[in-house]
Amino acid sequence: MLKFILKRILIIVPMALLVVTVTWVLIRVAPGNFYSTERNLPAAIEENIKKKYGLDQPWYVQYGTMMGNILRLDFGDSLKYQGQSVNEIIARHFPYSATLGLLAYLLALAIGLFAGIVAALKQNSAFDYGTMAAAMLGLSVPNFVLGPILVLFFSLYLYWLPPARWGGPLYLIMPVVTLAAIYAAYIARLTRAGMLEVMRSDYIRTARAKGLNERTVLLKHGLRGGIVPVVSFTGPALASLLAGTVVVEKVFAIPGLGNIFIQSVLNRDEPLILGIVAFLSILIMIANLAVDISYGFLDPRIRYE
Amino acid sequence: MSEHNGNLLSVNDLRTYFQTEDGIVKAVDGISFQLKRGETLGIVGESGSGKSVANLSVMRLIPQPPGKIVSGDILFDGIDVRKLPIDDVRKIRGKRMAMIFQDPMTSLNPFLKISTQLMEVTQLHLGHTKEQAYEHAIEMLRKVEIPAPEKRVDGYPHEFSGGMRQRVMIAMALSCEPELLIADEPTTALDVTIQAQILELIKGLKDEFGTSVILITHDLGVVAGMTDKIIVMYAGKIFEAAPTKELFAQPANPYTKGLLKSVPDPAHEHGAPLYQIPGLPPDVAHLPPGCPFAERCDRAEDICTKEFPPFVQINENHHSLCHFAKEVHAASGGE
Amino acid sequence: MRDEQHIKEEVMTDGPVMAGSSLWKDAWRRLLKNKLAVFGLIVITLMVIVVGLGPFIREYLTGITPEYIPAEGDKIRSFPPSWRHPMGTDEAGRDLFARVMQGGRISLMVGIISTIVSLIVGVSYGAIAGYIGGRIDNIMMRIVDIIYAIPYILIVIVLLSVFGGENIPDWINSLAGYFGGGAGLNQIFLLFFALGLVSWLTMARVVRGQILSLKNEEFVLAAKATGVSTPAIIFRHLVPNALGPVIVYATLTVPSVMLTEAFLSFLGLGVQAPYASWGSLAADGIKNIAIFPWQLIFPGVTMALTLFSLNFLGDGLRDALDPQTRKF
Amino acid sequence: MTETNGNALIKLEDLKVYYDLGGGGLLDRITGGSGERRIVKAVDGISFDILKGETLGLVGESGCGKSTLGKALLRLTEITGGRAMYKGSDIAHLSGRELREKRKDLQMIFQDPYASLNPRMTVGNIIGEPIRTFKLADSKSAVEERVKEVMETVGLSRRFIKRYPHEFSGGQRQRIGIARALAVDPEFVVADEPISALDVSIQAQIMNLMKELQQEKHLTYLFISHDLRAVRHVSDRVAVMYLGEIVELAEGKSIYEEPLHPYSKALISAVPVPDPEIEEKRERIILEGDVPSPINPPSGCHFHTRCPYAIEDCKKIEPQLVEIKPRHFAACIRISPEQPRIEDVVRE
Repeated sequence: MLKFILKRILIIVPMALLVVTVTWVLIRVAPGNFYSTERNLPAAIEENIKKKYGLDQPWYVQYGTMMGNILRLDFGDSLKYQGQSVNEIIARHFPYSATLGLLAYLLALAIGLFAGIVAALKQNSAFDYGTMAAAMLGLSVPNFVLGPILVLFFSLYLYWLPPARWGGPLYLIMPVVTLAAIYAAYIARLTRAGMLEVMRSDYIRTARAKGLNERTVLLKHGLRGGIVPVVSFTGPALASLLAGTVVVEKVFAIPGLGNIFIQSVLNRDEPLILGIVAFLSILIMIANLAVDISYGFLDPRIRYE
Repeated sequence: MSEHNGNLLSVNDLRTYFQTEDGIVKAVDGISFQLKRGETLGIVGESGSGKSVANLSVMRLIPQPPGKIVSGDILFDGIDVRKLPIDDVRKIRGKRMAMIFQDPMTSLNPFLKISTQLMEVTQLHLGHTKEQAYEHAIEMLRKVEIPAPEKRVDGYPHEFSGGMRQRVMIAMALSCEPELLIADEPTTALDVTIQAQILELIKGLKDEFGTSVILITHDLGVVAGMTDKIIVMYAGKIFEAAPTKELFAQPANPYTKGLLKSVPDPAHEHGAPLYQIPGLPPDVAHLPPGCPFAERCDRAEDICTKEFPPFVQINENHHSLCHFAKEVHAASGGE
Repeated sequence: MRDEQHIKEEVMTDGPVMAGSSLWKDAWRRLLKNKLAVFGLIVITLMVIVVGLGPFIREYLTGITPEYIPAEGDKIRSFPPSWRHPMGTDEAGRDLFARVMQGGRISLMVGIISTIVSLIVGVSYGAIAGYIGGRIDNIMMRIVDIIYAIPYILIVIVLLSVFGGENIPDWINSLAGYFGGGAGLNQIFLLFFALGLVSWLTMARVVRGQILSLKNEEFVLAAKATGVSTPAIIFRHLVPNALGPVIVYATLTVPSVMLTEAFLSFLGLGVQAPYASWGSLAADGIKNIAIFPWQLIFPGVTMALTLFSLNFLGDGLRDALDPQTRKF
Repeated sequence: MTETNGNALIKLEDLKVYYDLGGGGLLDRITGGSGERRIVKAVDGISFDILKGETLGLVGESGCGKSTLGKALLRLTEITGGRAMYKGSDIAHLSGRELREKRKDLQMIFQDPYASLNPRMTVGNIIGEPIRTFKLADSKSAVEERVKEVMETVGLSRRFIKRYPHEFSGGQRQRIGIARALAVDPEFVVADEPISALDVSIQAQIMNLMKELQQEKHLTYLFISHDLRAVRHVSDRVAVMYLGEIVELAEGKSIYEEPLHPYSKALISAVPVPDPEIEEKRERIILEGDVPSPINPPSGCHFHTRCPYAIEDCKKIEPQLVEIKPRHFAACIRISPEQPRIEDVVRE
């Protein structure tokens, strides 16, 4: 087990470097750069700036410098936000996204698992149909439509909740719900399908033949197998939630990492892009590793070698 | 209650139907049989003959929908299991009647330890404490001859081979010393040498616990050495029922005869073609009005395709579903 | 005992009762039994008809075009729904119903064209990786992993900026030409391909998984044993059998691509005026949500209804093609 | 080693098929792995001949390597070592093109009549494919005519040509599988558990059909099965396999009546006979334990862990296949032509 984790962690580093490399190539391939999108600078000044950032060097020197910096976990300063290091920017904005994402994750998991299990238990009941219709709706309403509609209703008509920005717990409710909706819907559907699949299996029949009641059969014998597909979904989901969902941050004016990332891409703010991409890719890979490890706890048949 | 004529289990006119896209499948259609205490009954049939469904019905384990026990009495020690509320059925299941299944690879829960799976039965039915149940689990594993049971009890199913898993299944089924054990093709998924081990084990434990056994199989060889009496099923019906020796010595049904003859016999001379039952097993969703076997029967006459055959009594314990049961019986006596 | 000849005849005449010809017909029959899937199918069909023919009919009946602007002079031109404007009008006073129908064309085209692109790329990539297997498969799938880890927005933006403006490939321009052409439309077609090029990853994984499990099936071994060549094994035996999940996944890709386009439009990266998509219309509507909620609600709901139907259809197809449910 | 006969159609010489399960890589060692490669010796040095026109039965329990051996004969799995000669050419070393040509003569019938037919192809296409591949008919209608002929040969109505596999029952599907194998008029057919997935009443049909076709078309079969009764019935000679090795090889009759190897004895005695009289009387040899894993087979004689007659030497010496009686070979160090019955050996 430890060996397996070690192995996977060892792989994360070269993978992340590869991701950064590809990203770097993508940025360089695209015509134009930070300066051409920013403003028309006098040629002399642009030369100076280029010198300062080493942009006058041949590409392989630049690439080498960049990789060297990254290996020292130093992404340099943002081009757009003068005087701020990329690390500072990430450290400042990530907590918003993380709080939002984590809460949404827990909410989605709670709602999704509960709804999915009950729906499977009462297959073909009104509850089942209702939940699955709601889940389908959750999958079909884009969150930039859902968010504003919530705002419209709860803030502008009812005056119950603040419409935007970051403040007390009340400020979190609508963004978290908006963010969680699609994941909750997905988890509910996966859970239901997984449970129904498992409940058809032979060992469930064995459990019933032992005289166990249906609750025990479901919760003790069915659940673990039933939620395996959910677990494999939650890894990438957690990573993308934590990375901050751009739309929700934009709709609710939350200064999260997602917004910063979009801005950095639009600004061609190379150090910032590379920093965030490296950070996110490592986050995604760690989340996937966490999923694989939790498989081991869930399913004793999986052995890590 | 009294001893109900010595019958532990008495099934009368059981009908279990399934609703499918193809229409109603009469998986079990009016079967009756009795089982005395300590007796072993073999149920033989090919796939789709209804042998498993019949026994799942006895355990009330038919998935509903699409299945439904349409009619019949299932008297277990005088209790009508069919009419019993499901909560009361659960009190009998696993305690007084237990079941083991064909595929030991999928019948044990891969996510739970062997100990957990064994312990929950006795905790539920015998009110064992955790410690008692754990001890009992080890004891049961020892009874089914699993080496080093103290260690293996904490293992997971995937750490056991197929034969060992079937032993665990048997240990689990016999944990509460049930009066009835239903073994549904317990050795089909196993190799011959392992099959011999498991059959021997069931035989031994049956004597030790005094359990009545229903052994379901498609292999006539398996039931020959294991059972007191045999039911042969075809297309949801009982085609023949007789004491084991009599059934093999003097079958009264062309289907049974065909089955017996089509098994390659070691004494059989090499080179000669084997007897074969022609045609295909019937589609149970669309049975003809007459005898379901008529199309494949070498004894069939006009009446067979038109009229459903009677269940003829040959002697006290021997019945056969055939228009010509008596003739077939007489004919096979001379062979 | 009957003689051999007779026995043979028995088998030969004893035809199976099961009717029907191909598995596809079987699946179609199952699909039609699924009420929700049929609902989805009907809504999608209606949507395509309305979006395709609606603008012409509406212009003919009422003279209202997407560009139509009501009387000058009023400061506020965004009217709530009325008989004349069943979905109200937008900021500039343009008829929202006409705009939604027009936007629907772009949105549906985004969904379909991008999905076709992702199908072509994903199926060939996945099939090659899965069939060749071994080290090459490993490298190809690591590449997919890496692309997964790069935020797709970055890729779309790069694709749009590298190939945008003057650099749009000729074949995209000529393809757009069939639909009217013009610089704006060319850019939209570029968006289709950019979206397709970021959404093939899962398709590749699905196809690879299918091929991996299929290539060990006995019928493939049987084909090999009868001397069938490798390309024939891939195209006659493997691909047709992987088609079920591919179709299901493609049906589910359509709504997800439409959502992505809407999201990009919301960020100002997708469809731009004078063109509109449901996403860009909804994005415009959000700005005025407090005063003119219908500007968000109508495009939003229309889009949600479409996605809803597509998801139901995809679900129904999955059930219809899933061999698991095939066994009774 | 075993009899060398001029009539041999297939000649195996020390055939080996190993599977590499990996392990022992660089990353494995860095992270503290054992550094050992795990290798399954599925077929571990097998030599025998298959004579023209005969049926050689191959029995053994699951995991003993019998299916792998069958596939290796047709190079459907890569051969690790040794030779598999077919009419003088070594199948193990044929190039891709030569191999494909040979496939016309070497065919296979599969175990699972459900998995071995492509569900998306019609019966006509399934049977017609090899005919087209080897260009045995020049026009579309000629192919179809040939397909129909083959279908009738195996007892399927020609009306079914446009149907799909799922419309047939197990026995009919197996007939389709047989038709596909016979469509190219092969010389040698490997039948890999052709009846084990079928109902009892259908098994006899398929066995009879295979025999009939053998006589008609002068086929040579390798009949693989775990069912001793069936193997005995259809085979001229029978080979018993245990953990990648042949432990006994003899004529069907003699192997059944007087098995020499302790494993064959146990195997035969384990098969239940459909006769209560016999069942009551007979002494069963019940083997202890399971078949050991082929990844790390026991040393010496692979069977010594379960053998009731094992002695210390059995753990050390790898027994060779020896002609104990005329045309009856066994691999056991405790028996010899002088002392063929192991029971007698023990008694001494």
